[in-house]
Amino acid sequence: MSDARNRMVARAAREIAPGMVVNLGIGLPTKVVDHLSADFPVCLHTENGLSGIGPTLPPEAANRNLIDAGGAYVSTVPGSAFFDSAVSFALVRSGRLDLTMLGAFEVAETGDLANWKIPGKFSPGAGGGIELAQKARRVVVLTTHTDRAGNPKLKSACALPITARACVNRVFTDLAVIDITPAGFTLRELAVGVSLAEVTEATGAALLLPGGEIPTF
Amino acid sequence: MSDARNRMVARAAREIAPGMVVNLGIGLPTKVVDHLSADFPVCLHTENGLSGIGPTLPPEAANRNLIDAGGAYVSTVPGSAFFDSAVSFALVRSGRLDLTMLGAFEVAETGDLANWKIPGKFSPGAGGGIELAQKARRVVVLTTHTDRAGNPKLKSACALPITARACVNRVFTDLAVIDITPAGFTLRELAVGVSLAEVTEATGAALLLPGGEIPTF
Amino acid sequence: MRLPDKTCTIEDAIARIPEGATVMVGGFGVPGTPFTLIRELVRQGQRNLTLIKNDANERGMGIDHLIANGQVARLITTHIGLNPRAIEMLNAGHLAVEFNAQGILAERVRAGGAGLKAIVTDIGLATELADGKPRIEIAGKPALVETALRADVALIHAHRADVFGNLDYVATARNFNPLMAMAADMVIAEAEAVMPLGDLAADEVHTPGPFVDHVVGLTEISEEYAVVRR
Amino acid sequence: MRLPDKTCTIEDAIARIPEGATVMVGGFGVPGTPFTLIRELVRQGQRNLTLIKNDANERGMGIDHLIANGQVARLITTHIGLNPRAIEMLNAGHLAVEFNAQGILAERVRAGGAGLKAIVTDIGLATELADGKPRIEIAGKPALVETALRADVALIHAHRADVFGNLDYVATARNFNPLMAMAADMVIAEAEAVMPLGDLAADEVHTPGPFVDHVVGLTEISEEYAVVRR
Repeated sequence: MSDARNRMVARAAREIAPGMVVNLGIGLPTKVVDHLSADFPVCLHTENGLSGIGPTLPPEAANRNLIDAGGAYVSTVPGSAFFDSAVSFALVRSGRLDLTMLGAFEVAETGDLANWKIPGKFSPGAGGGIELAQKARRVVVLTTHTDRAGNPKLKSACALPITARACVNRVFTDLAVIDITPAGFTLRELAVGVSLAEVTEATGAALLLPGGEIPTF
Repeated sequence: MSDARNRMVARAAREIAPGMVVNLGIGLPTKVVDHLSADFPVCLHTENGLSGIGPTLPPEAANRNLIDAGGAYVSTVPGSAFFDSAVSFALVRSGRLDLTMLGAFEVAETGDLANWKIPGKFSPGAGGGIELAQKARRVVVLTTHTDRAGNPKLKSACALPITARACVNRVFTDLAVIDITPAGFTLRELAVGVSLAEVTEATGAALLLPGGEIPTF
Repeated sequence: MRLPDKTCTIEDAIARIPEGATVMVGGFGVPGTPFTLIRELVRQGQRNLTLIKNDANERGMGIDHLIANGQVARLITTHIGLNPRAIEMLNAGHLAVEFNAQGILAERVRAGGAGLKAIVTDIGLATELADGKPRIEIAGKPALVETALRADVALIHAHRADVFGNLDYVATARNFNPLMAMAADMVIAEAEAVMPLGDLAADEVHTPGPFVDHVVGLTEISEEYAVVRR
Repeated sequence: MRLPDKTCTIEDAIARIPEGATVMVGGFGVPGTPFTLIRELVRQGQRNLTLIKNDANERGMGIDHLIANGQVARLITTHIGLNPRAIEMLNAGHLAVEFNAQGILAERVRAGGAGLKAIVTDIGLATELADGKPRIEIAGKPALVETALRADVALIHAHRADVFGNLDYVATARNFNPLMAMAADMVIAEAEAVMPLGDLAADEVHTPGPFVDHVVGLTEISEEYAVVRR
């Protein structure tokens, strides 16, 4: 992982408050677990039926019956519980999930999220993404600021099919930390060595600047 | 229990075919269990969360956490399972209950059942009765043929609030075994020593007689 | 990562219940009724409560204490036949009672716990319990829309709890407890034994800890749990 | 009273599945997928099946064998991203696929198992998954009516079974299995171990025996269960 991505993930990890129940989506969000200390009080949830995820295991130590929703071989911690898929999403939909960290194709300044379908190219189904985006108490996105072609992923409106409307609270990118506020994208932090002009340029919608100095991460 | 009632209960017990899942309602139906042998293959269900009810226990042998829906202290058998109230009625509503035996205030010739409410006199709530009556694959009623005042409980229509419509398949009384058929009440068997005239007199609707001799029980 | 500790004194847990709260109470008859939590709620005296419970216990037991103490404005239930006081108060207009078919009460609570808005069922269509409920057609047949139930607080009786709030239940004391333990904004569980993390096997947990807010260990078992000799 | 024995050969169990059947298949990825029952269904070759499964497994594993063998007309699922063959066949119009939000698929199956007609939810309201689904208002807000799913047959993978069909599951191999084990007219469970009555503790059963029709003991664990080294 590049330094910039690693910094983004490390910064996102600080988003987790003690005592939270947290679901880490497939991809970059999964890496957040490496930045949590062994005695940090948190409960990690995976939608295939486990509360209390422990460290990821190499194949030689893996349990063939114990994976996370991304298919990685994981472990338990003291106090873990297994449950069925209905109970797992009951937890998500009924407000017991304090935070989810998701990937994104596009985030709109309204908080709309598109992360499940690129018509004609990528249509594997939404899996559990819609419910995580729509029902976690706080939804944060981890994503590169632009796609591989350099196009902004933060836009005034999503062009791709929506996962959920007005769901994203905050976006962590390799360039910045940006909140979705009633007024739109609001810059909160800049990555070390990234200029305000760079972020503004890479963002496909207006970027509001709060008063005062902008912290770095 | 009177001889006549005991005969009725013994006859009703023969309604249980090997391999059935059966729910025995509160009151007379509960007594059916005394007529099942230890090696008869059957699964008794109680709606408060147990499949595989064993014999009723006296207080000195009772487990404070193990009752049936009527509050009797019961036991388990090898292979019993406990479950919550949602799973228990899932079993009832999804067609896994082969047979239920219920009490009745009134049974109509259409198979309508009234057994939960006497307006102004008895309104404790329906408990699990509606779902048992509406969803068991086969519903049989155990009841005295007439009420304490001598009025028929088998009628052309129920006057009391309905538990479920067109649900009863067969009625066992102290006088007779009567099926509900598309044509109405149809006499199948007579209690020993009971005359046809007696049953006809005690029944509040037309009683059809099939051809041939009527067996006794 | 370690799982947080949710143990709490009974006084502190019950003090979080406000006047006018909607409170789910586990139990079917005696088994699974959180007698000790109920006694503390009687002692603290919060009034104007809406209770959701399968039954009204018996006179002198469980939620009957709350009813007798005038703390209950409304009861959502399935059957109150074993509590003559509740029936008298219902008949006298001093207690509002909403009756449900038992399995439908279970599903409405579960739907609340599962974050659903309602369930659709044909149960009770022919009965007076259907009066006033919205009807829709499913596959051309009429059905009732039964809305989900949630509560401000759920009072749960568990066999064992670990300090994170993973719970198990024993025998027919399970009944409505696991459903209600998912369906309230604040879930308080009393447990006959409180274990360290790891002492409940992950495959044998009945209520996963993330649903539970406060764990109260019982130092003695209420005498209301004694086997009744009728 | 004793509980009846439901053990059965795999050939006899699978032979009860007719052409054109709707078949629920447990599992989320590898864990909980009934690989051995699926292999027998491939061998017997019933065609025109509608499958209901969380995912399409991976190429060369699980229900991919049924898809490759041309036995599957339709798939009701949540995510097929790990099976390129399924995606190709979907794009080529050779496999009809109905996508659901994952928890809504779980609830639709559970509703079928619970004898409900439908559930009502706000999940997916803003998405194309809502297209064509009936809407109703609950408390003044729009919601979708998601109909219950039932199947002719459910294929279940259990950790242990007793001869009456009480089942338990291990770790994340539980997933959709207990839900599907309630939602089919005929439930066939393969189990890694089949125990005598009484060897599964009544409090620790995950699927009660009355829901299960046939129990097939596995004599060996499918190599498809081996840990994948990516």
